[in-house]
Amino acid sequence: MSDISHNHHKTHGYGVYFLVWFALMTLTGITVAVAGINFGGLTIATALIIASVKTYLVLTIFMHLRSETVVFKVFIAVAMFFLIISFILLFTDYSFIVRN
Amino acid sequence: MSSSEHTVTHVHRDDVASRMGMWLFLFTELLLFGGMFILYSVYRYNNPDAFHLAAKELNTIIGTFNTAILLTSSLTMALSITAIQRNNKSLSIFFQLITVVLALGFMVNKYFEWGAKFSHGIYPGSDELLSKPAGEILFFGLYYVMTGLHGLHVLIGIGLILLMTYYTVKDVITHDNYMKLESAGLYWHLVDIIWIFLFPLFYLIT
Amino acid sequence: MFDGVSNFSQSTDFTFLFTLIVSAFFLLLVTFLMIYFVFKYNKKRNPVAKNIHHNTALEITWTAIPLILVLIMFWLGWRDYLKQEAVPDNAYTIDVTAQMWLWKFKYPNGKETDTLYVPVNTDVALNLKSIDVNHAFYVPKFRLKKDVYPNQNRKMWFNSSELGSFDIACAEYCGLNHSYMYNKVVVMPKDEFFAWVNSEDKYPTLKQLAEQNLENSRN
Amino acid sequence: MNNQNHKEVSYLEYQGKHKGLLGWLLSTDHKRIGILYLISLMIFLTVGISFGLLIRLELLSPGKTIIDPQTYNAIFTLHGVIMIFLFVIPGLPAVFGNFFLPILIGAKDVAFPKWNLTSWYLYVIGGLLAITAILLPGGPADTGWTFYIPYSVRTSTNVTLALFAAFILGFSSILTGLNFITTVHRLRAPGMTWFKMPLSIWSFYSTAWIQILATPIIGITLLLVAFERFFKVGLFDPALGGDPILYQHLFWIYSHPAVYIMILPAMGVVSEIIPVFARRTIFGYNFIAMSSVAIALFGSLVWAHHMFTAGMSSTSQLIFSLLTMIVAIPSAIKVFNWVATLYKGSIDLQVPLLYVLAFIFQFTIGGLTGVMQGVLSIDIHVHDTSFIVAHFHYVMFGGTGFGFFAALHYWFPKMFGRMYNKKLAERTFWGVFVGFNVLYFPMFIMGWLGMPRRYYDYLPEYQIYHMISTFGSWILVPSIFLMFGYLIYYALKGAKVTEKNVWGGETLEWQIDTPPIHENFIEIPTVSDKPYEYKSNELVTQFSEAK
Repeated sequence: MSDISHNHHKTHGYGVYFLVWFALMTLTGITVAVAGINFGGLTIATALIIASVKTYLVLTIFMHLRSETVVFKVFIAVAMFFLIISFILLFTDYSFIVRN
Repeated sequence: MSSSEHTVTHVHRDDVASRMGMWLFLFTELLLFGGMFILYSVYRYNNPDAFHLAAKELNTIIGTFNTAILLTSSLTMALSITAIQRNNKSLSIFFQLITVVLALGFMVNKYFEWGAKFSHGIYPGSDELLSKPAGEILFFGLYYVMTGLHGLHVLIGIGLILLMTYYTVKDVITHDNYMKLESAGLYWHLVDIIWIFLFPLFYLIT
Repeated sequence: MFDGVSNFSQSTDFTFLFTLIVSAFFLLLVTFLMIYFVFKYNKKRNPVAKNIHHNTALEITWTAIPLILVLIMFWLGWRDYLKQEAVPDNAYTIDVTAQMWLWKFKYPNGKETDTLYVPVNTDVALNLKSIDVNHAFYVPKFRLKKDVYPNQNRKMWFNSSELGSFDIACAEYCGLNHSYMYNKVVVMPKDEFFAWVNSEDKYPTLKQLAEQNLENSRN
Repeated sequence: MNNQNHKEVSYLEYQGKHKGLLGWLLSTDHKRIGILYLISLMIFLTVGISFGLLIRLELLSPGKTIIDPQTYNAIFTLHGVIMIFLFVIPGLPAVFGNFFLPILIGAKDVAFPKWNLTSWYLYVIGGLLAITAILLPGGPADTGWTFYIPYSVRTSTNVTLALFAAFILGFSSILTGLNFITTVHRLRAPGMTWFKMPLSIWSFYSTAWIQILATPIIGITLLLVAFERFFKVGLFDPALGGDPILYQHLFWIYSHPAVYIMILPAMGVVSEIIPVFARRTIFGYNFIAMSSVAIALFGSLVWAHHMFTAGMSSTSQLIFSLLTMIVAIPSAIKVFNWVATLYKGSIDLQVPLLYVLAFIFQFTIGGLTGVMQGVLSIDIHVHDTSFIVAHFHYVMFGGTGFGFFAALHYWFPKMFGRMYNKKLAERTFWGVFVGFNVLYFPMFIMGWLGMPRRYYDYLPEYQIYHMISTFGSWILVPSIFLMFGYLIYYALKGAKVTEKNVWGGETLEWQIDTPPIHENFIEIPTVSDKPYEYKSNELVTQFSEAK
């Protein structure tokens, strides 16, 4: 066990972080700009897709998920699965009924 | 069986375990807010028009500004870890302090934002708010609870990062033992991710 | 045990009987095998154990058979449920209001009572509403139950084929006198019911019903 | 320091940085924390049982028997809160998981010993808060343990305190969960691959995932109820536009998986005990292991079967009823495999096995009646009646409770280095078993006849069942207290046991000293074989001993 304890996993240089930061800021700009235009039902979808892309960047680069082992990725998949399935199952109720 | 030393009192330091524990903890945070997002989605689904109207009352400029602040603080947090890995202690401390300053800036903005709403009589349980349609009561209820809970996390984050700065000064956190700083960083980025979703859901859906 | 009196009770009782028989079979099987093995393979009688690791065919069998059985059970329940949800359009509709800790019933012509009177062999629909906390409208003999919420409407229906008076209970905990939120549903002959509901009388005279009840108690 | 036998001082006598009582209260040793949990758990359990006994006494006859309705409502709420949050949820993982999980996988401690201790303190604080609510003006909460909105917002009792208690207990549970997951991932002994882990580890591991993923949702939900009471946020209160059904959804998104937090560890214990006393390998290791995972997975997807009468959409009724049926299958697989493990064994009917057999019998009843309630039309009739009360007591008490007692009797000699009087234990078992069934079985019958639950008073036609039930409690409760009494007595005064392997088990805890030394192993063992590989009744040393 002791052999693997001191592992320094790879992290990124300053430049990569600045690049990611720049991407995040740009995406924020896009999402604000786009919010003004009315896509109808797609407005929310656009906002959430952009937010997901930003989250992906933060997770993989800032949070170093890219250099973690597969176990961590499976963990995140499990947590996300639990959350998403809760949403889906909950909406099997709310999508098909109006209670008031 | 490789090691032949007798009774070791302390289990070896295991950074992977620490990170794993931290990630698992982050899942609980994620699901805590997940529960709130579930609430939001249901109520928004049921009251699209009221949410639309209510969201117009929030200040998009402050919201955008705060998003930028929080994203930048995430950057400085990440930089401080790289700095300590490269054994650049003072640079790491500098980045940590910048993170704290940015976080404080976020909270100050939040204070003015909430304050403005309060002075207009819009806060949970106020007569002004209760006279509005149910959908708007729900929107502001969610707004206060979710941004409030997020703000609480920012405050905890500030305390945590300051503690890390102290550890860095005291050489508890060093270039080959920076797991504590990294955990604080993971926490801070999660707070950022939550905001990445809160921002469009409350400020942009107008 | 199977003395339901609404149009739903027979199928619900059948579903229950089916699941009960299946359950009893599995319970007895498991218990019998357990006791039998404990005696048969006791360490005195069987000092040397035999290691059996697994048997895939057996595992598949005891996964598949219960799976089929529970799917049948599911289907029975779902079939019953669909009938309960399909409220007939021409049903005689009564408004039910629940509050801590009593029920109020309002008939289409505005008459109000605190006991529910319904005509026999007629489709009756109930509009359920609460004015304070959650309650549940429960008539055990009808095998029917529906939660009642403030600011939300619920609907249920039934068709009782038997004269008599049956208990209504509140089945969702609602505070201090939850257990006293009892009342009766009285199933009356059609002509008597409509004569009463359209009359000035506050409560119906239950002559025929009383005879019916006497007969029931003699049986 | 070590003599030739490697004989080290046991964890009970070990002197660390702190001595005496502090040596316990500040200890990060997983075994000592396990004992701390055991003691505090038993105290809360005793309180919970006493409340249960009061409920049964009140229901002996219709009308007022001993207490008034307000007290009755508070007592069944406290009974629920204490039993759920302070006994069945933490029960097996916190006591036996803490004590034996590291040993069973060949580790010296859990991954985060300090957090482990923190988790115990949170547990105690949460427990005390829940109890404090009784003494404060306003009185204890009277909402039932489900805190359904809007009643929980309207009542003037100390609901908020109970909510905070549950919130804190949630944190305690989360810390235990993340500790176990990390421990299982990082600290397994060399050679112990996933499919060589003892089956209880699979259970604890699956449980830990539910603890991590579901607990936060109830945390936030309960917090919101508190906000609702303080600030009128309006998120659930129908008077302000909220949806009480949404509260129920969120509540059960956690609380249904919590049912599996309660039962899975007990299933693990059963899988552990049967092979030991049947002297043969477990039947269908992989199926039992995978069914634990399947239960954790499917158990998270069936929450709304608590709401079949609430007026959900038909689509929801369909999906949740169907999923509920499917979750029965992995449980059935487990039961069949356990029974099959007895086949051609060489069975030694000791007290732990008696409890396990009772577990299987009662869990089967609880499980099958659970399936009945998954059937829509049956649930509509029996929902919120004493049928449900009987069902979940058969699972929670007849299952988890008996699993807990089995684990106590099984691991007792290892934990304390002493043995109880087996004859006395056996006689007490029959009291517990008979008392339990007399107490709860009549509830099935009166539930089907239409006796609603949480009733202070009832119609005379149900009295006969209530009387039998109360008589049952007079057999059950004294038997349990007798058990606690003799366990405490023998833990302090029982005949000393120094033998490593009291029962002839093949898992790692039976290969180390009794009671275990401070860090369990002098040298971490290397595991080479699956657990429970009895070969012709001879013990197989499944790992290389320290030389």
